[in-house]
Amino acid sequence: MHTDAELLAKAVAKDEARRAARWQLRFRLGWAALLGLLAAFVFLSLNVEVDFLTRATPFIIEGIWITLAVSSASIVLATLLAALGALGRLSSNAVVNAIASFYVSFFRGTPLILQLLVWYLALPQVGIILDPIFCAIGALGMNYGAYMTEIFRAGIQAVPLGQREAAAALGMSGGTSFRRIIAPQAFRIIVPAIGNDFVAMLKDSALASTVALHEIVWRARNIGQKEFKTLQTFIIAAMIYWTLTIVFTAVQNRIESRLAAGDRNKAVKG
Amino acid sequence: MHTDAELLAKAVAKDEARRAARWQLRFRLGWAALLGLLAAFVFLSLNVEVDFLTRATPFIIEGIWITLAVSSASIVLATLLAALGALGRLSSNAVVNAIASFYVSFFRGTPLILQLLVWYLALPQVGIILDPIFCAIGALGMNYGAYMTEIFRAGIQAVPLGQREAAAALGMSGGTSFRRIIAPQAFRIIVPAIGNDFVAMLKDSALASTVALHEIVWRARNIGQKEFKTLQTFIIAAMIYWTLTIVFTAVQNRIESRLAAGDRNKAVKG
Amino acid sequence: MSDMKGLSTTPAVHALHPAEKPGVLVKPGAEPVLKATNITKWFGENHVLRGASITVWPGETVCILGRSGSGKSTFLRSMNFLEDPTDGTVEIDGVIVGADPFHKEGSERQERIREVRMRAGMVFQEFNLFPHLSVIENCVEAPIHVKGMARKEAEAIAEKYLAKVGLLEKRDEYPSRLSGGQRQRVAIARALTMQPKVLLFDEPTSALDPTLVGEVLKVMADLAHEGRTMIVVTHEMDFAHEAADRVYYMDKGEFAEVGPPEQVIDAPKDPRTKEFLSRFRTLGAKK
Amino acid sequence: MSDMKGLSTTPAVHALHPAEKPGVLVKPGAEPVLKATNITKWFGENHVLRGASITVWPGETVCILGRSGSGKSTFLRSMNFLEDPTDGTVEIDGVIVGADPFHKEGSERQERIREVRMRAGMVFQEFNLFPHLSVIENCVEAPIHVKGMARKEAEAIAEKYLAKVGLLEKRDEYPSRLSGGQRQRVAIARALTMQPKVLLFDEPTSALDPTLVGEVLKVMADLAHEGRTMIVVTHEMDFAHEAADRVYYMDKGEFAEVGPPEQVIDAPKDPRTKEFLSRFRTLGAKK
Amino acid sequence: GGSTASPSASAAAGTGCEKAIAAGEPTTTLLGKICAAGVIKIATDPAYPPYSELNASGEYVGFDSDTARETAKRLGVTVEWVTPDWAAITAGSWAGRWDISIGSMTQTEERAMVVDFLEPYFYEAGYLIVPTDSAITSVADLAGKTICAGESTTHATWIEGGFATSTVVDVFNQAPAGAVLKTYPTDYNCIEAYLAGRTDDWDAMAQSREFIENAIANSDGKLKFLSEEANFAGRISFALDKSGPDTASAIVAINEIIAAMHADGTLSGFSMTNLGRDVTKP
Ligand SMILES: Nc1ncnc2c1ncn2[C@@H]1O[C@H](COP(=O)(O)OP(=O)(O)OP(=O)(O)O)[C@@H](O)[C@H]1O
Ligand SMILES: Nc1ncnc2c1ncn2[C@@H]1O[C@H](COP(=O)(O)OP(=O)(O)OP(=O)(O)O)[C@@H](O)[C@H]1O
Ligand SMILES: [Mg+2]
Ligand SMILES: [Mg+2]
Repeated sequence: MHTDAELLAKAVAKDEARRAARWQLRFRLGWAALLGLLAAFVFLSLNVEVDFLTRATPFIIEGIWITLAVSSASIVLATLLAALGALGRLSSNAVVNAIASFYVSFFRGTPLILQLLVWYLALPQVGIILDPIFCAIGALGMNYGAYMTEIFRAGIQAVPLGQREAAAALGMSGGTSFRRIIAPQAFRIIVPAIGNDFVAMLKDSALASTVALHEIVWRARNIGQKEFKTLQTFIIAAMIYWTLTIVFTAVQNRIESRLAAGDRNKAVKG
Repeated sequence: MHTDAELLAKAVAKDEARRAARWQLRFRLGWAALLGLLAAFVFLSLNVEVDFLTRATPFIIEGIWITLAVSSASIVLATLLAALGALGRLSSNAVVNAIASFYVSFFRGTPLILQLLVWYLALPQVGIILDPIFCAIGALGMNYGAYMTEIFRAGIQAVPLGQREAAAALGMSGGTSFRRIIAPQAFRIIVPAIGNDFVAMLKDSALASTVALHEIVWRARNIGQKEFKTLQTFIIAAMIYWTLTIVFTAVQNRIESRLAAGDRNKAVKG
Repeated sequence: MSDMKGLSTTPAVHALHPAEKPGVLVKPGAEPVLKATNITKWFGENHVLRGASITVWPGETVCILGRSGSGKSTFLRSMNFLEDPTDGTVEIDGVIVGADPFHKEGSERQERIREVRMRAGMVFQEFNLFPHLSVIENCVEAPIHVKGMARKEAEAIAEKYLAKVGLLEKRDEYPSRLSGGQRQRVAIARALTMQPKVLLFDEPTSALDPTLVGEVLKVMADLAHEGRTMIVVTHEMDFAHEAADRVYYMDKGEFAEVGPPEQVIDAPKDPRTKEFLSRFRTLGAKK
Repeated sequence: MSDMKGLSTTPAVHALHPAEKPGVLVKPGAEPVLKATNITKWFGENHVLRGASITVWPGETVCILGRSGSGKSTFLRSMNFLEDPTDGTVEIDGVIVGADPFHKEGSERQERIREVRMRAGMVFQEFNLFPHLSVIENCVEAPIHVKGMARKEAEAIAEKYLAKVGLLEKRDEYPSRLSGGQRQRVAIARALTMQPKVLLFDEPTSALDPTLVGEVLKVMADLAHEGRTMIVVTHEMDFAHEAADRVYYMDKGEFAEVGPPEQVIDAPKDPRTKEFLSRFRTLGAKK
Repeated sequence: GGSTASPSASAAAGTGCEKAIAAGEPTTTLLGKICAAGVIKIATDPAYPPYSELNASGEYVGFDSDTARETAKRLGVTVEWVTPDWAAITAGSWAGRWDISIGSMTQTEERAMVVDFLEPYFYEAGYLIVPTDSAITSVADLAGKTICAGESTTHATWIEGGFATSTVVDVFNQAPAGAVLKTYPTDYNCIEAYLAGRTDDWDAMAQSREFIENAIANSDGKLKFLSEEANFAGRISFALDKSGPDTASAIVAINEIIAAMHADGTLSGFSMTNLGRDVTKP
């Protein structure tokens, strides 16, 4: 038997669920309509040539592997550099701090394309000759590392002072406290930023076409240009990037929610 | 007459000041040394031709005005779009929310260069022919607007719930509460992000060179290419961007600290 | 939605609790200014309020006691619909708003909720002053932008109440430069500037440094003594004892005991109230 | 730096306050376990501690009272050098560390500070549990990574103290799923697991919901009664009264009055103590 | 040539490298380096048909590509293609990223300060393309009008009135008086902008005959040659990096191969197959 109150609660819950479902439906229909509009714009006004696209698409899609390889390696490098950079920026040693600050300022302050050309063409003149793919990874990694340094620093500083004090009060040295208490907490703050940067990097890795890496944009340009159809091939490229972005954003969300679940961090009032 | 304790305090303060000054000095010397190293690398290994540079530099520098004009107009547009976008993303209306969400997904998910080409080459095919400078502003503004939408949304959500509740409890409507209570507080959270994005945009505005705007990179490329010296002219461009970045970062810091001072927000324990 | 018929809230008849009698300051024959009837709230599966009712006459101060999680805040926040109840009706100063769990009513109900809110000033545990506005601006914001009052008039009223809470000289200060006790007093002045019929307090001293609690309680006691109508959720037994006309003890979303403070606090009858008061006093307020 | 000679801290001789006498639980002839001498702290121009001294014998519980901003926290935090004093000396269990305002000493002093910290467990107002570690991990982190204890041994000790604070069954829970009172009890167990000579408490119940204060005070009272050495900064007069061997009243960075609780709390002599206690009681603890 | 078919080394009739090695070429020179590696890294533009193009099966085809392959064969080394952007090529100081550029590069005095040009392997003339409905009928009509070209191309230089004193470029027609140059990163962008509907973008565009023919073919009848008369003719050459290893012996050896390819009709043959006409004579 149910009390009246329980019946009401059930009815309300059901009504809420129905309302939420209707909202979701309307939201999805909205998206679908906009996608349709976009497709209509592309197909109707850009005189898209279907047979050309069927020729070009597989060629462009192959570039995904280079794009992914360069982006993955670069994000790893950037993460390592950002960790070092953040430690440097937080260091009480003036010279270490100056080096980190210079690194951040220089690599954030100058265009990525120049940095790439320096890796590709200037470094060899002092005897450092790297494969183009390593140039791309180096340039992207150093550049993003500089941006991420500030994010890492903010993440470390976002760990409440009380945590540091509790660690110190327990006799932990600065290093132990950082490794065991601060870094793991900062990490959770930082993960979303790393994910965002990876997604952004997918697109910035297109610059690697300058140094003859046959990634997505290189392929789109080269197959489109001959027939004056780069607009069409770039739209294919854009769709590829958009798909990659959506996929990796979903992966990122999954990772974040798993991290959160790992905490069993559902707060309880008390 | 001073007590012993006061003399000690004075001595400690003096010692601290001396220590801080020494730290600053070491920090600056570190920077200077790194700048020197960088200059040495550029001059010794890149066979820089000074007379070429004296010819090229003034030509490249003139591009600053277009860079600044495009970036300024774009950041204004992006800010407006981000405000609308954030409202849309926070809207309880499913369709409005879908539009905002689509906007963010599409413009974050595809490369800026493609978006620019759509403005420049695709819109004319439906009869909308815009000046290159407006294409650049439109593309940069829409693209950054999408990224900033998420920042604005986070900023609005970062205003404590208690503020909304206090406003509601006073009888304010949703609109009044947003305009008078939430928005001004969100604004302070958002300002640093707008500043960062403006600095990033300075560099991304270089993409406008593809649609023949004579900004810094266009000029560097054009004067360098003829003589196969773009590595050198790009280094000039990099120095200009670096300088602009440092200047605008300083301006941004000034604005932020003035905003903070405007609050007279020096917290007092209580 | 025909299957929900009979479940939804036909305005229940408001019934007085036997112990609900007008307090000593209430003018004889006065009608209640606030009547909350059968307030029920579900958070999902969680039955937080189980049909609690309250009656407050003009000039009364009533206190709500109860342990953490018993639903005191949810009940108080239902009075001005910061929390939308699943069932029940609230009437303040003649404005009646019923629960609307199926969202059948439209903007007209929203309007009535705003009318209720203008009649019910609220003071929060966390103060919730507007940090970007000075003290005086905090106070006049709503009178000007909600009531459409002239700035001059609003400032005059605000200054009167700032003087009452002893903070007129902080008129142009910003909240961040005030102590916790001062902030809460400004929050009280802000609520008063709207000239509400009822003041709702949700643990107004719980976020304060113990040494600052006194100054806020003093202001509240003054308000109570001068005949403001107030509902106060609090853990300050001494305040309840001294200032309340009536005390409500909430347990699991119901009022387990209602009566004058001398009875509910000093000689509780209900075993739940007894247990609460005994626990509460171990070491915490032993003397 | 010759101009600072004579200013710097030649370790001042530790002098007992006339009212500092070993408490009843102290073994006769026992030496003090903690001696803080002439602790002085400047924050810039702000003279926060003006040469405060304290002596604590093994097994004693002492309470520090005082109004907000008087320097209680700064003093307590100087005991384990979370705040580095401008002048003065701290000796805990034979380890002596003096102020070093001119940073003349090096890593050897840092080592001694860590020795002091291992001997002085601290419990903070805001708990400061490590949110990414479970309850048991919170407790064994320092024994393992600071003392180099084996995990097994550390867990055995931790479990003993978790049982003492009544939270053994929350062993594998994460802090975010505990109530405030439970968190603070875990924080106490964490401090105990390091087996310190002295426990330092900085307003351990101020951040708690009033209904949860009791459970923490109870644990603390138990610790006091079983002969733990404790220094407790608190506003809980009843706890101080019941558990303290000695009470110190701090005013503007100095101990204005020292003595047994019956004297300092019930019959204060110093006008500042008198005023504080009277203010503190208005409405707040009237009965 | 069938040199790869004859593994036996015969110094007199052998490949360029065999000869060089026989003559004791040190491995520090460009030629020595190439020969020692057995590989020549050739920079080319893979999207410039019919000169060079990466086809669907991943092969480089076109006049430049054929010429490059044949040159490598006669040197006795294998080809490694490098496809940098024009941005990387024009940065200067190739840093050994590629040994030689075989990518339809026209000799100019400015470029010659940075790279060593070899003897021309073909000659290219600049022409003008105009919209089919254009009122412009002669170069003179373009006075004060906008002419589009790729950034830093010889065509752009001609529009700006350059080459007046050049000894490597033959000017037949002076650029129209007061012509305004409009440039895009590549020549293709000029056509793309016009075909996209930006019909006011330019009044004429300057490029080579093959480029223009390709553009007209893709323009749906919207574009036409202004006239059959060339504006200027340039010498198209391989280029070597001056800042790299010593190029002197490479210049000699490769020039020898170019001369032989001219003489034995190889280049003419490549030209006829890829372009349908012979561009290898001045
Ligand atoms: N927004 C919400 N969503 C879900 N559950 C909630 C929400 N707000 C409150 N609750 C739950 O409702 C119950 C009553 O909460 P409420 O805050 O009203 O208690 P309270 O008596 O005010 O307690 P306290 O003394 O701690 O303030 C609790 O179990 C709480 O977890
Ligand atoms: N890090 C700091 N920098 C500057 N001033 C400080 C700092 N910490 C404390 N103070 C100042 O020192 C004085 C004493 O502060 P302290 O926190 O020790 O007081 P307290 O007695 O613990 O007060 P409460 O009861 O509020 O905790 C105050 O004036 C405070 O503003
Ligand atoms: Mg509550
Ligand atoms: Mg304190």
